[in-house]
Amino acid sequence: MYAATALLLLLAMGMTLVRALRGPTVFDRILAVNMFGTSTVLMVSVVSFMHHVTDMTDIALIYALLSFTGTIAVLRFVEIDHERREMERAEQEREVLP
Amino acid sequence: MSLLLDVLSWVLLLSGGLLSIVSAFGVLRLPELFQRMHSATILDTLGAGLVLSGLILQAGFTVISFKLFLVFLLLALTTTTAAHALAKSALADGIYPKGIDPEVVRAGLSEGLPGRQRIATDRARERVAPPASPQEDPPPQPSEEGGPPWA
Amino acid sequence: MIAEHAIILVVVLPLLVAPLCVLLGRGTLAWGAATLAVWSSFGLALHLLGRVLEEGVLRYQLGGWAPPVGIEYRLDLAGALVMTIVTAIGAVVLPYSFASVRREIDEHRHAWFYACLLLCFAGLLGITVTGDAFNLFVSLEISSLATYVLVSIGRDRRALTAAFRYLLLGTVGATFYLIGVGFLYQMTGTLNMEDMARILTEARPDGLGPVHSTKTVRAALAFLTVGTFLKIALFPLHVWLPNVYAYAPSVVSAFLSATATKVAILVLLRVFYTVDGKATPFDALPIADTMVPLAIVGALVASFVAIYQRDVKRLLAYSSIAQVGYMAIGIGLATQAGLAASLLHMINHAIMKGTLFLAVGCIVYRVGQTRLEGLRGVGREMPLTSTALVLGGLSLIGVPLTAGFVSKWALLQAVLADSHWIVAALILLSSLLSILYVGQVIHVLLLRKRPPGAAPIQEAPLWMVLPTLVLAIGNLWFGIASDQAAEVSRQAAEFLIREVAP
Amino acid sequence: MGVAIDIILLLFLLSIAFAACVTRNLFSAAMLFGIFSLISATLFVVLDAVDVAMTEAAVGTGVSTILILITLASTGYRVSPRPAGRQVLALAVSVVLGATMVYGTLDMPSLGSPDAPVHTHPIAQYYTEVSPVEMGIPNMVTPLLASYRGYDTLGETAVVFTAGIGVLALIGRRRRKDPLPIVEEFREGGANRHRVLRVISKQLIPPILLYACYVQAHGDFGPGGGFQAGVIFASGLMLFMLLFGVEHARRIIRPVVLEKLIALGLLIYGGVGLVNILQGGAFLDYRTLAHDPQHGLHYGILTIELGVGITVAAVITTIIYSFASHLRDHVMQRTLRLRQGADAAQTSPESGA
Repeated sequence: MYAATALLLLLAMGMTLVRALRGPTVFDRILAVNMFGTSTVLMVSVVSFMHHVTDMTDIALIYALLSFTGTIAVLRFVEIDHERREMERAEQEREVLP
Repeated sequence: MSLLLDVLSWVLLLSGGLLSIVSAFGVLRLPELFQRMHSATILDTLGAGLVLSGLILQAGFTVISFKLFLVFLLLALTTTTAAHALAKSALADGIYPKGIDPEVVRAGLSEGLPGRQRIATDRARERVAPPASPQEDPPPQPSEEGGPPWA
Repeated sequence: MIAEHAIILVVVLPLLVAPLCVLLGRGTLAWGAATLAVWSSFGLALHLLGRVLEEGVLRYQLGGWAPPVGIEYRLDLAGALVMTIVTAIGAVVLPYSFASVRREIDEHRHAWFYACLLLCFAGLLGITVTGDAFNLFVSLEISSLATYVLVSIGRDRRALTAAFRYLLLGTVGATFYLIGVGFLYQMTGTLNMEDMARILTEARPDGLGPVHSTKTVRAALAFLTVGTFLKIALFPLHVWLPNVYAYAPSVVSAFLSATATKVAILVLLRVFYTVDGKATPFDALPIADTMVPLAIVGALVASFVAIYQRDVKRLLAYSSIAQVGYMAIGIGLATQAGLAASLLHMINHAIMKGTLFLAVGCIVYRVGQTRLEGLRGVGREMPLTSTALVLGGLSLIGVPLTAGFVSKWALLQAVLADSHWIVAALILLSSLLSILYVGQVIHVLLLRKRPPGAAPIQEAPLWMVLPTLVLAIGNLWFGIASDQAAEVSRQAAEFLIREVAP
Repeated sequence: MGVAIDIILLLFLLSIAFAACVTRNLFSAAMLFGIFSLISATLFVVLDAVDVAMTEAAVGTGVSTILILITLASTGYRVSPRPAGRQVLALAVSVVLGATMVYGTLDMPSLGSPDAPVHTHPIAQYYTEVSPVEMGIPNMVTPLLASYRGYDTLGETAVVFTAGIGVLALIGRRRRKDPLPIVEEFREGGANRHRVLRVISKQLIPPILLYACYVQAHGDFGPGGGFQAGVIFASGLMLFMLLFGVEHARRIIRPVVLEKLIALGLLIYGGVGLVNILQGGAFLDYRTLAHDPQHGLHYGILTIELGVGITVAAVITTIIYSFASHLRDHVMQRTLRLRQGADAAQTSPESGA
């Protein structure tokens, strides 16, 4: 039963992966990575029951904590990049104008 | 009793797995970002909840169950918050849901917020070009309240 | 107690004084602590060398766990020899560094600089003394990482790109080494070098000949060899070296050129002899057939390129590549005489390159640059420095009565004993080329006149000149009283080779 | 079934690696690395390498992605195409490398084979059978890392230490005599536009730090130990930095303190070894620390894990602080320049007239 669930999750991970590869916008990728993180957490928990090594729930916990940090970081840097592009555009405008 | 629990947990696990497929399929096939986000939340909350509660039933009343519950709690908190931030960033970046007038979204975005917390682009524009410029033929200025022309 | 634990203290003292330097925070205090640590390491190393000569291989069980369960420190004569070179160079360089570092590195970075210097030092020593293949990798990482920092810590922006390139190639080299060790571990189940060597000659469990004839072990050897070649800077894997030596701070150039490649050569010897000795790697892989031609081509090309360098430090860097070529020839011959000549050249090259880079550092201290045009006539106004420079240069060429002559002569003899006439001729040719590039430097420094109106120059401060002169006199000493060094390197080579013969 | 999962995961890895090589957008490459690490950690879990999986989880998902992103934010996201000749050379080198590795695996014992030398060598039995009795520690990995091969771990801690010092030496910010004028918008840094995010995520920081302490102390019984704990602790501080800005984070734990902590951790580790020597044992022989050797081992392992944890946490925090401060200064200077440019553009016609 665990194996069946694991396979279903793997299939879901595969589809998410395709979305992460295809984009098209940065936000699609972030969404896909975030969702991939969630499925990994589930996958790790399921596999830990499958192998009867229940220590691994610790790893699932770490993932749940840290993949969130990763997502926020990505969002922050998307914003920074956005502002940077705006600034570059402004610089160019200024060079054209005078 | 134990058989009942087993069957119940299997049902939960499998339905969780199936939901994850549905959710991933949506993320893969739906046409635009906000619809995909909607689909992704299915896994983030319901799918994760089902799978984890299936596992909790298997583990019984142990530390493992507590940890799994923590995982669920964290996922429920973080994924939703992340989704909120993601949507907000996407809107600020100029990506709008289909079939909705951008003007409406923009008005909604900048209306509800105090001046200091307006969205990224407004601020970036202001920062670059300070408002009061007494020049002839100034560059297209964003007006304070109405929002800048989106490039 | 100190005698009992000397073999570990020699490495751990500098390793632990490094964080102490950071805690002290002030440049002068850090310098003092570093100097004390390095000098005590030097003392311990001399003590250890004496004991190895008397008692043979020294062993130490880290954590009290008997190998192969735990890590073993195992010091043979070759290791003790390289350890003495490294600590001696360190002991000379540190007094020198006080003034030089103040001139070349921003003040708030001094404590970090000394910490990294100590880490590099400790890492290099760890390589010489370890008997564990993975522990060797760890030490290699410590020294490499510290080296990247040391190279880029100065004010020269070009050093950053040089260090980055070195970082990439050095990491590739270290990774190759790690892959090789991983493969060997797969086939032997142990990381202890002696244990590996023993298992490699055993029959495989499936009854298909000895373990060392498997494809896995061969691939492992190939990875280990190529990875180490990168660290040695053997032609054509030398591309990282010239810029690193040219743009690093003077102290760092001197220390690295005199120690880092030597230790890397020791790694190669460990791979060839200690780990895989009984399996005779020279039969399993075409090592000799590739190494000697590569080395001799490298020596020629590097000497040739050195002639055209307009920057003294770059010139010396290319000469280092050529000299590494000589050492590689000796190893590639796979004879005891060749190996002994390589080890001897290792000692002598450390001394002469140390002298030269320290002398150039003195010039940098006063003149602030290393381009040949800017150095016209500078030597006349810095008599002591230029004496050292000339001595080092003569030794580099291999003029009789200098250290360089002794080892080159030994190498030629070893080559001729195997009747490789062409190789011998090419070595001579490369030495002729070295006359050209050394002559060029001496010509510019001493025979040309200072441009009119140039500001007068003083001799470098005493604490920089003195260490330089000590090394310069070392060139003469090892050239005249050469028997002792030759004897030690002969014994070391004999020991390594004897490990091969069961 | 396990094999099927292995193969699917490996296929994922392969496709991601390929995509990361092909893409011209470094930002998406960075995100792909994030997924790559997620998958490889899952693979470690499937292979039962719990401690490795934990390390990968702690480092790969958070810290390394963020470092790459900060770097990209201060350099730019696009790569220019390389000349074709170089690409051919790189391809040739990779092919030869791959071929050698495949050649090397031909004679290797198959995965998990009980006849493999790794399992038949006496030390394998020692580690699996004698060690739990000798040490009294259920998690087999911890005594291996912390005691049998504790010297390697000391070396690795020194490597981490070197990395921290290196970053400080190269981009560590000097205390300026004339600090940059602060642009008003940057005074409150971090995710100040995301109020919901701030309020919710703030609640997560204490649990993360607490969990790091749990992992630190729990290494004897489950996966974990100083290294993982250090990374998790640093990730908690990093979350704070992302939410409230690097300047605020620097006021919470000052960089000078971090610098000293980096050194302190390594000194604690090495100090244990020196104490062992003073008590008449070999370097890092913890059995000398107490009358009962097993107690000594426990004390020793706990202490050195603490040292590792302190150094790792301090180094990672230092690295991220330095990178983030660098980025912040970069952006601020750029904004200032832009403003000065705007002022100049305003004043220049007047001066001309």
